[in-house]
Amino acid sequence: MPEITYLQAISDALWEEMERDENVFLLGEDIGAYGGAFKVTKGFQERFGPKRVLDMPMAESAIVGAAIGSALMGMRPVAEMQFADFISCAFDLLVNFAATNHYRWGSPVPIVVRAPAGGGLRAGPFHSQNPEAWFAHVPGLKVVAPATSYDAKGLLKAAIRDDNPVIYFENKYLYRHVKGEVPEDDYMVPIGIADVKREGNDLTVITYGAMVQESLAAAETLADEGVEVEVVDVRTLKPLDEETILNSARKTGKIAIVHEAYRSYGAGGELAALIYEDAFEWLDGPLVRVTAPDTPVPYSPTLEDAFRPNAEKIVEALRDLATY
Amino acid sequence: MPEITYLQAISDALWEEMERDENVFLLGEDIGAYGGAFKVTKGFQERFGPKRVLDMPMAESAIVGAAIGSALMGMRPVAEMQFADFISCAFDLLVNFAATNHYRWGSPVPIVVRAPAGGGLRAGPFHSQNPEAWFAHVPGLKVVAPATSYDAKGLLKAAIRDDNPVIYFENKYLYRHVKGEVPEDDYMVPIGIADVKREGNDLTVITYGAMVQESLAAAETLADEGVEVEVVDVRTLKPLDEETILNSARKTGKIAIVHEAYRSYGAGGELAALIYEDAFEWLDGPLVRVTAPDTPVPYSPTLEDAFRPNAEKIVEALRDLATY
Amino acid sequence: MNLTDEQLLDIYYWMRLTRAIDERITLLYNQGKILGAAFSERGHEAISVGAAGALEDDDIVAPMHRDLGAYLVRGLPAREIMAQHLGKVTGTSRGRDSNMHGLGDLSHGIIGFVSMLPASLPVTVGVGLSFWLRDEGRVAMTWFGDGATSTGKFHEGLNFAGVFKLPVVFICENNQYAYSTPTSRQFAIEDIADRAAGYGFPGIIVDGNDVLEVYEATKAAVDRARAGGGPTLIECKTMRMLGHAFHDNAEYVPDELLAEWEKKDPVAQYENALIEREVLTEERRQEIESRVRDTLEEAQAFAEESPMPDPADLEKGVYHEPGCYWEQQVNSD
Amino acid sequence: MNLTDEQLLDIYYWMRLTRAIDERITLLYNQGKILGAAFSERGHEAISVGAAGALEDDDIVAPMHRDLGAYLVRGLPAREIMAQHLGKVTGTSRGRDSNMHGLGDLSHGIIGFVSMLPASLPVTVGVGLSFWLRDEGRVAMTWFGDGATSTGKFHEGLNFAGVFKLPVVFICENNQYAYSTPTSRQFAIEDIADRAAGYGFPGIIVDGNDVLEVYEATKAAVDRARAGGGPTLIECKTMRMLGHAFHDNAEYVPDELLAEWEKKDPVAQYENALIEREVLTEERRQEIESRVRDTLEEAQAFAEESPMPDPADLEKGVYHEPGCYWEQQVNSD
Ligand SMILES: Cc1ncc(C[n+]2csc(CCOP(=O)(O)OP(=O)(O)O)c2C)c(N)n1
Ligand SMILES: Cc1ncc(C[n+]2csc(CCOP(=O)(O)OP(=O)(O)O)c2C)c(N)n1
Ligand SMILES: [Mg+2]
Ligand SMILES: [Mg+2]
Repeated sequence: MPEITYLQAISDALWEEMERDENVFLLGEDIGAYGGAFKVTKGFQERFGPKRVLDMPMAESAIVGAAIGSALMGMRPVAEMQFADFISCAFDLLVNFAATNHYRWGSPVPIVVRAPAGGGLRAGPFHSQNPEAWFAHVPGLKVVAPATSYDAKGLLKAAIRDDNPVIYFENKYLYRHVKGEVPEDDYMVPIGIADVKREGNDLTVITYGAMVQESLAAAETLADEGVEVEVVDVRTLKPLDEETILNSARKTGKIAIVHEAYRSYGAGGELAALIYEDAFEWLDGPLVRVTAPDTPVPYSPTLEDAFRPNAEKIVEALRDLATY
Repeated sequence: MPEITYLQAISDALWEEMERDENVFLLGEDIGAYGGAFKVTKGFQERFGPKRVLDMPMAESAIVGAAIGSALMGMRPVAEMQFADFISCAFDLLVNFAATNHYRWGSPVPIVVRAPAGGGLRAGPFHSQNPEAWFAHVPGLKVVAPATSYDAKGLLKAAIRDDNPVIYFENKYLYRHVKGEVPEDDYMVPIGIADVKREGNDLTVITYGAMVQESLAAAETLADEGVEVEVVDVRTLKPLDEETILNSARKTGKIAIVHEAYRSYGAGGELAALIYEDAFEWLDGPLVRVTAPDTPVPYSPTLEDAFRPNAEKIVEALRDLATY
Repeated sequence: MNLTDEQLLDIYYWMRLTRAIDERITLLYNQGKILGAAFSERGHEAISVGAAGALEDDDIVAPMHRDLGAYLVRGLPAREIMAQHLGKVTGTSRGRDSNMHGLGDLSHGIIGFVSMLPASLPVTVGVGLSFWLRDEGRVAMTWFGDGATSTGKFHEGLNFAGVFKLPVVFICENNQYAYSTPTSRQFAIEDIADRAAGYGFPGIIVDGNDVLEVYEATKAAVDRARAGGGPTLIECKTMRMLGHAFHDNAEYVPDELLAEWEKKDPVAQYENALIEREVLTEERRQEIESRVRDTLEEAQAFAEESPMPDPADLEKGVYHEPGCYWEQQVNSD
Repeated sequence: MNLTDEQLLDIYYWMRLTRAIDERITLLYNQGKILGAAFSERGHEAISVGAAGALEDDDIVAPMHRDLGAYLVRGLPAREIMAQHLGKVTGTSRGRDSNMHGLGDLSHGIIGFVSMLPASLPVTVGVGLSFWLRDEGRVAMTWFGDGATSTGKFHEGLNFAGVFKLPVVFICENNQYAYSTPTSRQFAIEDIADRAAGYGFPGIIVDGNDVLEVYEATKAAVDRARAGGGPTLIECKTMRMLGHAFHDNAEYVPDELLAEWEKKDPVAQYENALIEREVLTEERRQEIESRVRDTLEEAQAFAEESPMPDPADLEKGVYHEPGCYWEQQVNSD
């Protein structure tokens, strides 16, 4: 299997889906001739023409509205937010229109909104956010956040073929920092299925997105110290694969939850509640969360490094938990 | 002390704050001559004139933008969303501008956004939502959700005098269903302090907003059955009064979390995580959550009654927990 | 004007049916049979019927909360609308959404309404986009109020439709109030139609109480859109004759204003015109009236006899998947 | 035109200083000293300097990411801006925000910039609202690009300002591109100024490369706003001379277009005009140039010597309370 970057995996998924289904089209800002702010769609307009790779006015509600309307007509739009941060400008149509439509009158809204999220790139408070928790709280939306090239490609394909609105959080730090093997054949990673990225009997780390890599690195360190850490990559925040998470929690009894988003009322809360509800009798220690603190994402390297969780901080937390 | 409705308490707080400080002014849709969709500001324009009770165009981003700008100039705007549901239309300015401004360059943004939330009134998917979790996740915002006339008045006064942006979730069902004693003198309920609304040694219910009344009713029923339930009214979701919550959790060891909002990734998750982290050794049973399910708020009475948590459903859950 | 007499009478039928159902909804609300809120479109019949009437079957509409007539003209059964108001499982949204919200049914080319005004507008533009992308020769139409023109969605939608010259017709129902707010507090101009110039397409003004004028203007805009000429904004001047919703007695509206507009009642005006032109005979009038009554009574009876939704279905159909709640509904239709 | 020679030379100084700092920022970026993204305002100097120059000290501005000149004219020290670019604790935002974002300081009447374009616009309207409410005779001004005019915030802000006749001046910097998107993909009209008619106030077009034209037009708008005449939209036609941000080499911009606009360089043009009018002598030019150099070098040295923020301060100052992080900063100034 060829090794490709996370970015390439996303790009390939889009390309192959557009080849497969002429209803799939892309819309967003600067995605055409320019190929997108991160060059995910470079070369697409040459191949698929300007009508399937639409450069839009700078208006996120118009973009999401256009996606919803065309999806109702049977198309499969994939909308790009230039940065996940700007999804706040299309918030209303996503949470009120796209999310509720099927429940209210039965017409599916098969849209995918690609949201390049995450920090570590010195991009400051407005180009580094991780807003997945907002959307995971909304019935009717699906929310995914892949961590590897394999999952990025497979989940994007699944999202495009899903009949429901999917918010696809792709992590910008992973774009070029992660490479991985990807099958040459068409495949999908089913939405709603978590993945145990590393097995271990002593501790469980539950995580997703950019923090999967950091957690795996931390697990390596702990392995050297004789502690076997299981790393569960949630992959899909909504719907959540409760079984895989609970199985691991019951196996190790000691849980750390790791995410890049702000701590309070982040996705970690739901994961904690699930375990506290349904794996209580198996628990051997208190929950540990490793997350960003409750501050905007700061720009300066000294601040951002202190802000962003990483392998080192995870190691520290896991060591404490191991000795509990 | 006079007994007044929850709605009257809100109205009185606004009135008294406007009398106290000429920088306080109100802006929103139909709040002037009409007195607001719920008549909270009835008579205000006669007393304070059209410049302090501003009828705005139907444009929530303009309303919040106006609040932010005037707050930066030292005013104390209180913006009304006609329904909390429409706050999604002003989402970006709240989470990106108002929330981050002080952290980024030091100027406080003392705005209050009143958001009439909650269901039980057959108002359907777009006039019944409880979107507090979105905002509680955002560093820089404060989020309150009073349950009684006393707290409604005291928290609104505190919110108006706070130097930070405060989202004030007032529950529409409580408007006319709740009455309570309120001091005649000026008083505030400090933001960030929870309140034990009922003491008990057997179980703890942690809740806020409309579910406080339902939880207290449930606690009555359980008391008849010999189970003493402590009811902790969080009152402020952000910042959270961790100490009061943890004290109660440590005392009873058996926790139920109750809220009217959708279950997944709701505020209950953060409360659960907090307890699982910091009260783990005191826990005597699994977490129980009583919340709305993960569906839009349905209109029809049969559906909405099934959807919305109430005393009966809480009783059932507490009985299970008591026998654990 | 090249409508046949039968077409003119058809329009009359829809106007009458709309008015009759609207009045019945008013009555049911006053009897306490409709929970929550509900809206009257009294005075807007010419706009909803006239504009919807200018479309072909495979065009798409996204009406708002005062467009009962548009839903009816598009073929949404009166019984479903009535059942919807009573929260019954036989309502279009199966009791999940209320009154004029969520009356969506693509088999009639209708997109259901969402409260956040005007959420339907950018979505309708998206529908138009799909028609343009596929070169289908279809047209998308949406309705919205004077208040809705103050929102960002209005602007983003019209601007984008202009840039791509999409086949969309925008019907603005300027009824002089948004809830209690008069247009003078909503915009600093006289005519919303003037804004179209800022988006690069025509904006026109019509008498919103004259169904034939609405029809003609819309038909021209629809034809132009279908031919690739791009969008049109049509401002229909009218007056909201009752409160914002039934709970609102609209004290803030001057009596004289209502009296003045009462004289221009769109249904009565049209009836008189048809009588004058001798298109509407007393016989035809009675025949139409009895069809209207039959439909109305049947709709109400159906709605009242229909069951409430089963609470066991509460959590079904949030997501679409094969065999889901809504697929079962469609199959059982 | 009633500017004195000294005023004209002042404007020249700001133009030169803006250009010099902008070029230095470009250099520092290319040397890898600026992390993340950064923006050049090359070609926009006449707009940022000319418009800001038309205000009084107690007026308020909310510039955007290409308005270095406006920040400088308002008195924000060059050293703070330079330190901001290097992420230093001495930057305006204390290392918390980046490049032209978050350069807010109310002691200079400046509101810090937020990425979500044009977030500053409705906020500036709110500032204007407070001036109107308190009848203060002050004016609020904000700048935004051609791309920003497609957003809902543009519309909601202008509409509301129009309804209340607020003392706000809107400066649109039409530099023909929004990132890679040409204006033809952004709106279906020629001139954004035309949209003002839809909001009930004047819209005018100026040559955005002519600082005196920008100044004059803005001054007139500011005077009108101050006198209670309401808002003005000023569209400044110009060209973005470099990429969107430094990482963008702007291949999508035709070379001829750049060549054409290079001839209209606002700084060179103004310099030549002043020389021709014999306001700018060679002596004065050199004197100004040396002031510019001194400021620039001092700013860079200050920035480079300044420390990075202390990570221990990471969580401080999210909320305002007595004695908080930011109050300490202000007191230590
Ligand atoms: C975004 C948004 N804000 C507020 C409301 C509450 N609201 C419902 S209808 C209405 C007035 C609408 O006026 P208009 O658009 O003129 O339509 P009309 O009801 O007059 O037909 C308001 C303010 C809403 N539905 N959506
Ligand atoms: C709401 C929003 N969407 C997308 C972006 C990403 N973005 C940053 S600048 C820019 C182009 C802005 O163009 P314009 O308004 O013309 O200003 P210019 O950069 O040309 O001066 C875009 C798309 C943004 N900042 N805000
Ligand atoms: Mg109206
Ligand atoms: Mg531009």
